[in-house]
Amino acid sequence: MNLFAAISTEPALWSPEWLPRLPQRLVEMLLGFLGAPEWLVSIAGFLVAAGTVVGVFLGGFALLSLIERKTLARIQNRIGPNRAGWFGILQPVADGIKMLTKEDIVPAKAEKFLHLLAPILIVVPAILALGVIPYGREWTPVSLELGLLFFFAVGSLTELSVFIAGWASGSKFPMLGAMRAISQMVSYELPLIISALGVVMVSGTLSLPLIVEQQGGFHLGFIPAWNLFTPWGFFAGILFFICSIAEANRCPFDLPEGESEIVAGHMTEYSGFKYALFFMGEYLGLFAISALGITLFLGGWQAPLPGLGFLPSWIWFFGKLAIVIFMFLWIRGTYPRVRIDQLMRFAWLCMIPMALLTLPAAGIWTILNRDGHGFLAWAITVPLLLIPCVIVTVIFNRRLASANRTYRFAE
Amino acid sequence: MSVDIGAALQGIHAALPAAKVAMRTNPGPSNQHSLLVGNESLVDVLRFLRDHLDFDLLSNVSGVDWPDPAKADAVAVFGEGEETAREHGFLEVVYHLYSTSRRVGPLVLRARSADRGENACVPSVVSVFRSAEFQEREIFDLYGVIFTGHPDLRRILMWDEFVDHPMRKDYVAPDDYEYEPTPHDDVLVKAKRHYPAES
Amino acid sequence: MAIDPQLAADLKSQGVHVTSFEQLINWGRSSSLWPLQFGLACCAIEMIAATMAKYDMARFGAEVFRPSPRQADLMIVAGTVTKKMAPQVVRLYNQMAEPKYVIAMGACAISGGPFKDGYNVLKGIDRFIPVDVVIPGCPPRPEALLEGLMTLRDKIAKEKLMGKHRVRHADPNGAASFPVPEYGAHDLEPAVNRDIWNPPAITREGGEA
Amino acid sequence: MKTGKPTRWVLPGLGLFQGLAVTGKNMVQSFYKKERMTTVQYPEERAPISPNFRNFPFLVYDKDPKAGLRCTACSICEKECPPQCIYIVLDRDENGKSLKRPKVFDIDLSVCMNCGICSEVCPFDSIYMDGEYELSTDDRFGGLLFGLDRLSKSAEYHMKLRPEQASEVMARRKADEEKKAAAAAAKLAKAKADAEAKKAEAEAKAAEGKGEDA
Amino acid sequence: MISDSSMPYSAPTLAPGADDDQLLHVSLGPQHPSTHGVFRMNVVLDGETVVSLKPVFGYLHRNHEKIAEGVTYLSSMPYTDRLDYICPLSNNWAYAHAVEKLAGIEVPERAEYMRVILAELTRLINHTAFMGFILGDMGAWGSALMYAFRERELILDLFEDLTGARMMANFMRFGGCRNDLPAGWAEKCSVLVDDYGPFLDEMEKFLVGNEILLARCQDVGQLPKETLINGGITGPMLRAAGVNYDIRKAEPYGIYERFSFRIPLGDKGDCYDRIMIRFLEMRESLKILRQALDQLPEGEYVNPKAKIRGFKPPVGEAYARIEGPKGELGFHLISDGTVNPYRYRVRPPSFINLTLLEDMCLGLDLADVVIILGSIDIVLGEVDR
Repeated sequence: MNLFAAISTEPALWSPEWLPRLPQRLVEMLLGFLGAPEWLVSIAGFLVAAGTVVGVFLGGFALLSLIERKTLARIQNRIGPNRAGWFGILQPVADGIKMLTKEDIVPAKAEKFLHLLAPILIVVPAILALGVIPYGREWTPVSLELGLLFFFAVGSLTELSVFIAGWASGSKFPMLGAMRAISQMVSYELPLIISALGVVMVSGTLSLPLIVEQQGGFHLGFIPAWNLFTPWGFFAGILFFICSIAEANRCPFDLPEGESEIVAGHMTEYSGFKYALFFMGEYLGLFAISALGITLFLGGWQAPLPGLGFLPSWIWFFGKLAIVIFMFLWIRGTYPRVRIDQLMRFAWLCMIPMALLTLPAAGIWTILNRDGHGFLAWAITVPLLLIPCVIVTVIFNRRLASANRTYRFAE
Repeated sequence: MSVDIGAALQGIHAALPAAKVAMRTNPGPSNQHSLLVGNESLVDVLRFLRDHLDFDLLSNVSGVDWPDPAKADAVAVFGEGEETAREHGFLEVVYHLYSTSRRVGPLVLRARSADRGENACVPSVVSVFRSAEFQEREIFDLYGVIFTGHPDLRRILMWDEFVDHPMRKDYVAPDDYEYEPTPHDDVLVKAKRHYPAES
Repeated sequence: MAIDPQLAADLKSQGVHVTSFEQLINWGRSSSLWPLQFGLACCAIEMIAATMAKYDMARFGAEVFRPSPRQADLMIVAGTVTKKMAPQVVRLYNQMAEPKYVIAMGACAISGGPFKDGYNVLKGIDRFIPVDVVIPGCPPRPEALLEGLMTLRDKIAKEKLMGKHRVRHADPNGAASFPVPEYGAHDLEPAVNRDIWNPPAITREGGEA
Repeated sequence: MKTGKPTRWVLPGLGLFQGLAVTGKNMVQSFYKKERMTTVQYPEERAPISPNFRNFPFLVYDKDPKAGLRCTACSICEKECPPQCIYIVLDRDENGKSLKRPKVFDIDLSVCMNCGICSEVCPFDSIYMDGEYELSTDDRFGGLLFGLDRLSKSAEYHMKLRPEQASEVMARRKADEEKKAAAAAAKLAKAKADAEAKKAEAEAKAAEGKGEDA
Repeated sequence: MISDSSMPYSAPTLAPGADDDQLLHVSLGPQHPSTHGVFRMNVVLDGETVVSLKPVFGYLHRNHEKIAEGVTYLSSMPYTDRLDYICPLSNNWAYAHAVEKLAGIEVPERAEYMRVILAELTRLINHTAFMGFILGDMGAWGSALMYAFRERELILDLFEDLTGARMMANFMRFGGCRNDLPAGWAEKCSVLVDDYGPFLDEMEKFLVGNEILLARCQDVGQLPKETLINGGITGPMLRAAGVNYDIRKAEPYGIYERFSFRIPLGDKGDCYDRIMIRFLEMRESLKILRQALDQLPEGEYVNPKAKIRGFKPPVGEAYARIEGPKGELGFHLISDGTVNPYRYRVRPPSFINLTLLEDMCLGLDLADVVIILGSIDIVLGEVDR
């Protein structure tokens, strides 16, 4: 099993660092105590570890569905759900009960099997993807050597399931939504992966825990050595963030379900629990892509300032996750949606070239830094990356100038 | 600014001598007199007004139902002239024209169908003014005026299977006045029909 | 299934919350009424106003306006239902998944209201689909809509899901969809659904207007 | 897209950041600024509603709900009501003589359009618009047909609801009543005077007669 | 000058039978999130490009005209509220204006000022709500709409105080208004007018510079101005294309001559111009409001000679129009001397502004159709009546 990286050290059971893995350890110890064979112990361990992640993120999903409503409400000067339980904390429970007890309608024209398969397919990859993320120093549920590859491989399944959902519904609006989803996927997977490639080049590994480990330490004693704080990483991080919005189908790139145009897109014909699964899959996907972004660019579970290492590392991870997710919500509360052709043009003419440019920058950065030419690395990569910025700014401003309107006034 | 209707009439007569156009005085205080245009020259007159007198905005097209010519006489939109001696009712279409450049209006034009039955025809002016497109469809739908030459004369407000023309004065609405706690007049009559035991 | 209310109250006073399965489901349903994003006329503006900052229907968990009927629980018929629109409304209702509730908001949706004499106006949406709560007003204030929503919540909280007197949607024999009227030559065919529309006969003393 | 010469240079995405700033400001301020958190938590708190707010009509009575009803069943409101949602039956005694009060006064709230024309045309200060709006019900037939019992409300209620209007009406009615009373008193006085004059005349006549007799 | 050939009646649609199965026939509405009510469009899509678009009306046809011909003149007043239900007071004014023209009724000065104030407040409401709705059409999650309605509530509080209803005012009467301003109303209104400028600044910051909005709205849905005039388009849509035609200036009604204000004119007439013109119009409205509130005279609020009951205008006809927030709102009345109008016709701006919808949308995306429809700013109560 050389696929699994061997980075685990023997645990100290009482350490808060180990808290999330406590159930797994307990089960393993129990089975070991009972004299179960080793393969059974490790399989049970994996299952429990996966169960922990699923449990945490299902709880997170419930919480996020409430927090999203509350945050949007605050942005809009309202209060938001506050009647079900204290501060509306039971609102997700109520939603869940309602969804569970709601009738499941399968349209007559639908492909029955695929109609059922799609919502399952959207949740499973998201959970699988969540399994390879290092949440804490000692907490990587499934530590794969090729974790990043695995993530992208299962991550692209979501779009497939969106397409299945649209096609299986046998109706027009879902079909339009599905077509939009596919074209969006093709356009945004590319810059997403390319912008992540820089990290791979610098770290020299596809293992997510190792990528995080390499981002430890601080420059000048207080700037964290995260990939975000390098010239190429800053760029790649921003590109990654934009692409992840598109990957997670969030506003302003929520075209597959653009409700003002195509009703609810691929979800139009889903009701009851299947719809809840879509909902869940979307949020889990959001968690997964944000978690990956944190891992790649924001130093994963690394503390943001020196001297804060006494807190368990997974707290930092989830803190960062909260901030990133809040950005998603904030953006959702602010922007209108873009049009499909603009989305594509943006991806192919802006995102992909910029992402490609981060690769040589990352390469130069690595080589020069390895040879100890830190200053030179800055001096070369920064201009290299600024050139496209200047070009974009010039093009943008010229277009903006033509977009500027003057209005006459008649007395 | 109100329009100089006499000048418009003279202009039409000068340019289109064959056109049958007559003035109708409005008895009310609004001072909006109108021109009654013969159906055969309606489109030409409107085109002339648009192209040469700058009446470029056809603001409004109304349909009016006159089932009783005597009533029309009484209301006196019938003026002097040949049309007073009608025997049966007719449908009328009223056009309100404005000029956006000269800022005058409204110039009121009227056209009349021969009767309210099969010959309820008025030429369509869509070829001159696009703004008449939906309004003519509406008048067709609600009054049954057949606009000859309209490119897409279908019902617009009611559904396609509907056969009546509900804005006509003699239209009888379907009777579904079943639960009417506060009925009056014809509603009372209809409601009573549903409670025969009580009447 | 049922819990002795006295016992429940006693336990509650000691910090033990007892609830039956039925109550839990009803609580879930009543606390998470997602309306169909669907406005007909003037009342729709007040419905929008009720979801806006000043009234904030979201407090009751009812701000998630779903554009697709499949995911909606509540149909707020906000505005005049015309005869041309009625088949669509019934179709939308049929497309909604059970349990589904209907609020008739405003005079027009209840009875045709001020426009009831119109030839194209349906005299009340309850001629074709069952209405749970009616809110009079033309248009009702947003507060009135919230109050109607609470009336509906109370109604849902009292729903019986089992036994002889269970509600329509819990009854396997209960109708989930209703016949969609068709456009006729003069009126809708049929003009009313006799299965659900049974107005009381009005007897008047005097009878004069 | 054609391009032009920029007059001032901006960073791409500046407009987007401005948008974020506006929403962010609104979110932060919603925690401490009154005008950024306008929600009134309805069932517990209520936004102040103008005394002029009108919803559905009600009938005013003075003192006694039955005898004090100001309505005379004149049917003006019934005729003027645009959606025709008022139904009045005049009460008559056994001889068929009008008692000038309604026997039936129904308003169908499921039709009423809150226009207020009934209260505008009423010459007897009898019908006014109520501010009550919490009327939702699941009983569409019984719950929305308001008869006299639910429509009649006291003059004090009116006073509480719309102090300005009610006090003006009260003052006018009082003046009218005083006028009427004065007129009645005058009439009475006149009648008395007449009677006295007659009496005096009669007495004089009698005296005359007596005198004649004598 | 427009020649006939430059205006094909029906925009190019697909040839019948030609690769029809490649095309997607979609019916948007009548229940659709962005049709602003119960409007329906039968759209034929090639991919996502519109090749044909036929509007279907009538889902809110509630027989306003027929009902009005059966009731008295006054009884139609509350029904006019329900035409364009976002701005009832403009409708009130248009109808009162038409009846006053029909019957030759004078309006006292104070009432004219009150009408101007109410109409301009209504314009503010309409245009503010428009900003929110069009952002919603573009897919924003309602923040703009919430801010718009936050301010709308403040204006509605004023309306409620004055007219007794939040929306359905039923306030204007033939020859004036129903009641006088309550004590302190003008001061409250004055405060609101002062506070509205900062709100508009905020909205402008929120929307106008937004690159997504620029990309979505610019060069979408423009038509030459001759076509627009010929199609009967009025209101902000026409002015966005650069036609200087505002009835407040072109044919001043009421007392608009007394105020100094300007008419903003656009150039291209695309959706972006339509949004901006409405922004600028709101600022001009604020100017009018400020002047009107400062000059508000004392006096009668209704012509004492005007009758409420038994009103019978003389025989005749009249067509009168005002510049409603959505365009030219006209009423055509024919009186036969009885208490009921013989013919009562509304010239609805929203309805006629839809005439050129198909021409604007052809060749664009489905997503653009939604924005174009939003930028026309229709209200179904008025479209179908």
